[in-house]
Amino acid sequence: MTDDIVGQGVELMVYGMGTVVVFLALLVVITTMMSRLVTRYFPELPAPEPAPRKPVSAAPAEGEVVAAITAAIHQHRNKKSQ
Amino acid sequence: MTDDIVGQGVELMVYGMGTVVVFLALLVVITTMMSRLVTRYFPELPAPEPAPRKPVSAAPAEGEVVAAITAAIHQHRNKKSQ
Amino acid sequence: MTDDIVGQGVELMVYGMGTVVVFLALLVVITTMMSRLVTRYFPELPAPEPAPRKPVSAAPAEGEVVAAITAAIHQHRNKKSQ
Amino acid sequence: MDNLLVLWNSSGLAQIQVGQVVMMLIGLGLLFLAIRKNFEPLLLVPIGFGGILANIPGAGLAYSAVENALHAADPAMLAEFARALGVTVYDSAKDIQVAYDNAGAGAHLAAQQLALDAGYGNGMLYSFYSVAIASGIAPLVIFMGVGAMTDFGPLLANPKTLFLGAAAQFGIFATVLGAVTLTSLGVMDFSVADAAAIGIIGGADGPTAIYVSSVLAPDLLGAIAVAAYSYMALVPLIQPPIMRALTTEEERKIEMVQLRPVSQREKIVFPLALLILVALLLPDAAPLLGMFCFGNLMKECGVVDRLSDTVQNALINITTIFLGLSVGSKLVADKFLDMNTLGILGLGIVAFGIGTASGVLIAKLMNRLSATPINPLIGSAGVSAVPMAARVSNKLGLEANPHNFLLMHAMGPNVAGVIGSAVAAGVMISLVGG
Amino acid sequence: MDNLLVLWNSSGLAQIQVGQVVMMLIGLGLLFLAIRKNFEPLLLVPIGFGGILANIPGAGLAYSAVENALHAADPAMLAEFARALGVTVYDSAKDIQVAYDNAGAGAHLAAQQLALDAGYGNGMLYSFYSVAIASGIAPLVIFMGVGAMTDFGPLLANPKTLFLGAAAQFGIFATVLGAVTLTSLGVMDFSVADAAAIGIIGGADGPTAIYVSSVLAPDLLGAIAVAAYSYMALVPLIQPPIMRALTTEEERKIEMVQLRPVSQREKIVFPLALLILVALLLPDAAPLLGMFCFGNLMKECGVVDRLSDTVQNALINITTIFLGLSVGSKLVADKFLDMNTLGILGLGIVAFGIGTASGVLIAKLMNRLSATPINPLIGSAGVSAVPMAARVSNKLGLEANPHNFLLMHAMGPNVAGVIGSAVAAGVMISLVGG
Amino acid sequence: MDNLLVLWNSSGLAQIQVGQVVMMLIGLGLLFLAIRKNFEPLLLVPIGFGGILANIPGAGLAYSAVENALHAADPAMLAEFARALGVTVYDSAKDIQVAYDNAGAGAHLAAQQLALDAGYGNGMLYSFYSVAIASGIAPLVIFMGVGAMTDFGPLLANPKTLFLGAAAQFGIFATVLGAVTLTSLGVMDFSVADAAAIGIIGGADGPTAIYVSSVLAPDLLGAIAVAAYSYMALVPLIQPPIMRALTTEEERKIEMVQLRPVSQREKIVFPLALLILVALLLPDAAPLLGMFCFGNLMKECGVVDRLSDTVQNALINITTIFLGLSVGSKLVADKFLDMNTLGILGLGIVAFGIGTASGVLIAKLMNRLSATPINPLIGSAGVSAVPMAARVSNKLGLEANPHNFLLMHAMGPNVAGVIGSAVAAGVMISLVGG
Ligand code: NA
Ligand code: NA
Ligand code: NA
Repeated sequence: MTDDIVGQGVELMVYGMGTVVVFLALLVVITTMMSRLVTRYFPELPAPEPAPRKPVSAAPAEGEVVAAITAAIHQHRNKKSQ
Repeated sequence: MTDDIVGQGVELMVYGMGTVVVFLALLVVITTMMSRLVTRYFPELPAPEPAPRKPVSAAPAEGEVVAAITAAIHQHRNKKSQ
Repeated sequence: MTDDIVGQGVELMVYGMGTVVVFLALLVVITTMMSRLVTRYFPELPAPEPAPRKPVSAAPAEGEVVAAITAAIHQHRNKKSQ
Repeated sequence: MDNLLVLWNSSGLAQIQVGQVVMMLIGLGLLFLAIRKNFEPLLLVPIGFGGILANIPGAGLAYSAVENALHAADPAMLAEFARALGVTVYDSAKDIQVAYDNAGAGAHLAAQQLALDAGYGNGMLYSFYSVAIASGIAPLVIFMGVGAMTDFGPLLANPKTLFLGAAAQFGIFATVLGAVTLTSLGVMDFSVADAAAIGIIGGADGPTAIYVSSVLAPDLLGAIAVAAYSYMALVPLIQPPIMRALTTEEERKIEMVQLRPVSQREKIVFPLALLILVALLLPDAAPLLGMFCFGNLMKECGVVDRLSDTVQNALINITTIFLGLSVGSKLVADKFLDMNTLGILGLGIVAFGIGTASGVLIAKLMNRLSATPINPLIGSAGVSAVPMAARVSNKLGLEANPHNFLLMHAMGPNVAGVIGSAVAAGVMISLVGG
Repeated sequence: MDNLLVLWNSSGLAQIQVGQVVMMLIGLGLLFLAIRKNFEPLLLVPIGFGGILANIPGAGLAYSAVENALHAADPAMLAEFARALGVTVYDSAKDIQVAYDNAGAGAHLAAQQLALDAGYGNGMLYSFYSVAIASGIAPLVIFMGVGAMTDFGPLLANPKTLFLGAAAQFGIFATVLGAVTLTSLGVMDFSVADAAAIGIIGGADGPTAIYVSSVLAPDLLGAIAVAAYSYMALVPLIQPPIMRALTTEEERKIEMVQLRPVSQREKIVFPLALLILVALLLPDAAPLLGMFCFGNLMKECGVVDRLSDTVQNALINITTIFLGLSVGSKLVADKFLDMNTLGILGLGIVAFGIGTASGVLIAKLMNRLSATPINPLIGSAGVSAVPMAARVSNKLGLEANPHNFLLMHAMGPNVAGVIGSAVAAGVMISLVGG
Repeated sequence: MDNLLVLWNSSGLAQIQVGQVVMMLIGLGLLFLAIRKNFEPLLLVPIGFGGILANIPGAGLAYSAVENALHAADPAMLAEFARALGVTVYDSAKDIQVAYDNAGAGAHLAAQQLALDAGYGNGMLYSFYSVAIASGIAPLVIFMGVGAMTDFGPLLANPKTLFLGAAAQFGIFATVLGAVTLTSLGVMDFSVADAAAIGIIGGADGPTAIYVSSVLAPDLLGAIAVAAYSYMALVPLIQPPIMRALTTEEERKIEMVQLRPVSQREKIVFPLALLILVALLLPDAAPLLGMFCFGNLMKECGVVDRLSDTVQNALINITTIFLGLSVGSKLVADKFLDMNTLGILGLGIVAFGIGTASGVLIAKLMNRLSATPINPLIGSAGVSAVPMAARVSNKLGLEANPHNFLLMHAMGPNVAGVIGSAVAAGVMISLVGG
């Protein structure tokens, strides 16, 4: 930062506004891509039910969570120990 | 306060009860005056709607708040600097 | 507690499980007795009203609370001073 | 076998004291009164349950980490505390406790660090008490909720009834005098601050009583709160004989003129006018009456209904639960089972009686002086105990004259009594607590 | 007679200062605007009332225990404070206050212990401020609630409108530049951190403004919050002239194509995508945007409706009450009645104006470049001020063309503006607060 | 350009570590399971989201001010910390972190003051954790809410089912034994306190597991809570094979006699009887079971419905949100990505399995010994996991015999399991935590 306060203000404006624009531009890109992906590969059923809830007994595949975490940790460990 | 505890109790009673009575008496006066002022100068429309709410778009006069605060601060500053 | 960790685990299991069983067994006894006492001596009226509330004006016997606490404290004091 | 010993030593049976049994029975008694007899159940259920929890032997739920460490009374530990507090000679943990109570904030911090390092923690109820009451927050939030539930309409229609709310506070100050007199006679042992806190029972207003005693006499808070709520529940029994004794049949039959309608604007301006008066005259009452007026303004202004609804429901309910449990933490045997508690119970009912009588007598006087008739029965409502006391006035009025509906007339002095006792609280704190 | 003196000396009338009267009038003015003119009443009722409470003479509700002890200005007490803070020469309590403000955490603790030992306590509003704002919690909880009330559907249907949310934040940074320029000209006296906090008023988002100023410029928080909420209420007056000046009649008539339906799954993934982007690019915005995304995810995911309901009702209402009172605590006369406050009010409205203009101008540009037509009126909604600014766009659109319903189209830039100003907040804190 | 460097260095991309990416993916995975698979969403949505927030690189949301200062690893700063903690030789910030963890309350305070003076602050999630979990408050409040939602009717109609709630807790203690055995074999590295906290996963009760691990093994809290809630969601998959393997078709067909009606008075007395038993036998279980009984009494007594409603809605919802985010704060990579986490996940499922088996086997035994028939399928409900486990019993009963409705019969052992694991928690804390 420069010493004089106006210079600091200008810098703050340039970097601040720049970050805001870059961030929201990236968000435009990501949002557009996300919408396309979701619409193409994970379309919802046509029925306009808001957030259809599965009955509790619709059983989750056992071990899914455990398997995922286990795999993750193993991979992480292996990387670390190398 | 006197040293003996009964004396202190008597004092507490006298000044305490006195304050309560004076305070509530003043409140009687103020309430009565306030009611008269409001009833005479700011009467409500006869319709018995409880707290009629203005629609949001019923626009407030711009700057009212700013003007009021500005005036207040100026007046205060002037007084102080004298 | 023994020094080796497995021994400590065994102890924790023995005393822990023992306490759980004893506690819940006692609770069985107490609950059964309580239910019998309530059902015999304090039966509810047949009407299936959930928690019939007394009207506020159904006046409580005056001094009940004070009398009870007073008696309790006196008894306690007497015991202590002996 | 060691483990069996640990379990046995840590069990309640091995540590129980007579006082704790007595207090648990008192807790059960309060629950009985609350549930079966409908004694102010919203407060007495949490208070009674908290009282039982506080007296569970060995759990130390109502004690701070330091107190729990002192109760363990490990000699090495005690020596460390003594060093931290600058005590050189002591016989028992009790001496160190006394030194701790009198020490400054620096020594408190040092002792707390010692206790934490040794693995002791604050009990659950102690934590609740610190957050809810010692900070002053819970009574103030309740008062805000009470404000949001209060309708000042009847008071605004007949402001003179404020005098009745003032008159009934005489019970408070007469009781202060009674407490100090008992002390000077050697019957009890109260300081002036204690006496002031006890007197406030006569205000017949729970949060005010808790607020004042948390400032002036924290040790007596349990007994004072129990007395205040119990006697408020007993208002239908305490007040009628006094009211009948002080009024004639003729007076009780007096019908009052119907109250004028009050505009919304008056109701909006009133809490602000009251606030300004408090600001100018009695800043020490500002926390209590400020929050009260804030709650009332939110209710009446009509533009923040969602805030007002939350204040009257979720917020006041949550606060009531923790306030009640916190008050219960003051029902530990070693603080409650004391002759002073009997004194407080006795003085409290005297306060209610004198307040009732003063209200009725001033109402009689006002009836003589005033152009419009005033039924003296509404004077008793000035003690507050909203809305129970107003209902009592109404009931006695109907007994004397089946066409005599005093309820709305009695609501004026009733809410005036809330203001009156908050003002009295401010004076007490100003004169005694400063 | 001594007691009468104590009472008089402790009364407000004996201690009142002109500044306090002025501030109480300003508090009443804010209440008037909130209640009669419907200026953001949910915040301005608590803020205005808190401002009155904060200025009650002698009550010290907005001050810490140390400040209250310093205000009492007992010479022996001052000497003790001076010793604790290592001050050897001082003229008045003010010098010690300055030393305290600049001291480290250790000296703060020592001074607090001194004040507590001398019987001084934290004021009620000061306690609220510490818990609600100084901790950063209340604005974050409000932001979670706002997230749970926000529908990103219109934004997802037309992501390009995010650019409008970016453009309107130019008001923030232009105002920062204005503030430092005024300082370098000697008109005002703001640090860069102050300037950043003032600029955020242009974000037209209350909790963001409060969060940023609590971090960067706590002393200015009162003025900044009052300005932010007042101008948000004034959006229907501030924006239309600017919008009309910068657009032609033809442009205002432009009808936009209907938004495509957005699936629930997109709405669930969006807050997570936004969160990841924040995590990778701007961790300093993580508290604000994290809580915002969390609230939105709870709303959209459909499996935790009971949590989402509570967040949108009880929790946000409770938090709003204490946030408002806490902001009010910053309206004490000696902090608020300052030329800087005037500067903040002036700069704040400039920020709103520039933000509005930038949004409209970029929308005009996008309309030229884009295949589908964009009505420039929706650009002004990018400042946020949800949903007021979108309604203004809609209203002006209808004026020009009775079939032109812009509301849903304007909701996209409107919520984009919330994200934009939270990002701006993160940059400010990162660059200035680090 | 300096500013660009500041922004880049403070960005997540510049600071990200592999572990953080992994943990964010795990967080997203938990959200997926919660939202799509309905795995205990009320807890796993906040936990998963909190886990992502905790691992945002450079934000330090899950760390205390001291940890954040140590992570910055400024050499001069480290030297100051070393001096404050009395460390003379150290290689890295990690050594100082270890010294800090082992230091007493006094050194902690000194280090905190250093960090605050240097401008570091507690992360948002760390603050939530301190208030909600480290204080013990949040699990206790949730337990109060669970109590207010629990109907002890089925248990009171058939108190013998309490034995099933006892039997199923064998899973807890068998797991403790497993954990210490793995440690003695050198496979894992758990202390006895760790083992006790891990075992409590078998209690199939979230708040109990969080409460116990916050006392006995705070570092493992994240993994324990995730395991407990995940396996509770998996109960419909974990239990049926075990139940089928241990029962014959004939046993599963057993119809049970209808439960007798239970009076309101019994329901009111039961929580008090339970409380007294806890007070006499196991004070260390008093906080958990005390709050549970309090909630239940509020529900049943019928005179404080407004408190009971708030406890079951606003209060438990608010607490759940902050509890979940706080648990998420323990999912930081450097604490979670550890072989111990795998051990906890493995041991947790073993605990569920053994608990289920014990319940079923004891139910078989009781069926043989008892005059009235007992369907062994209700034994598995003794693990708690209310009401999922009872539904599983019901489902398997209906499969064997379409007229066999076991739901109400299974609710008895189900709620008994809650009491059983709270008792087990008390024993653990008493024996290990003392
Ligand atoms: Na009163
Ligand atoms: Na904005
Ligand atoms: Na269990």
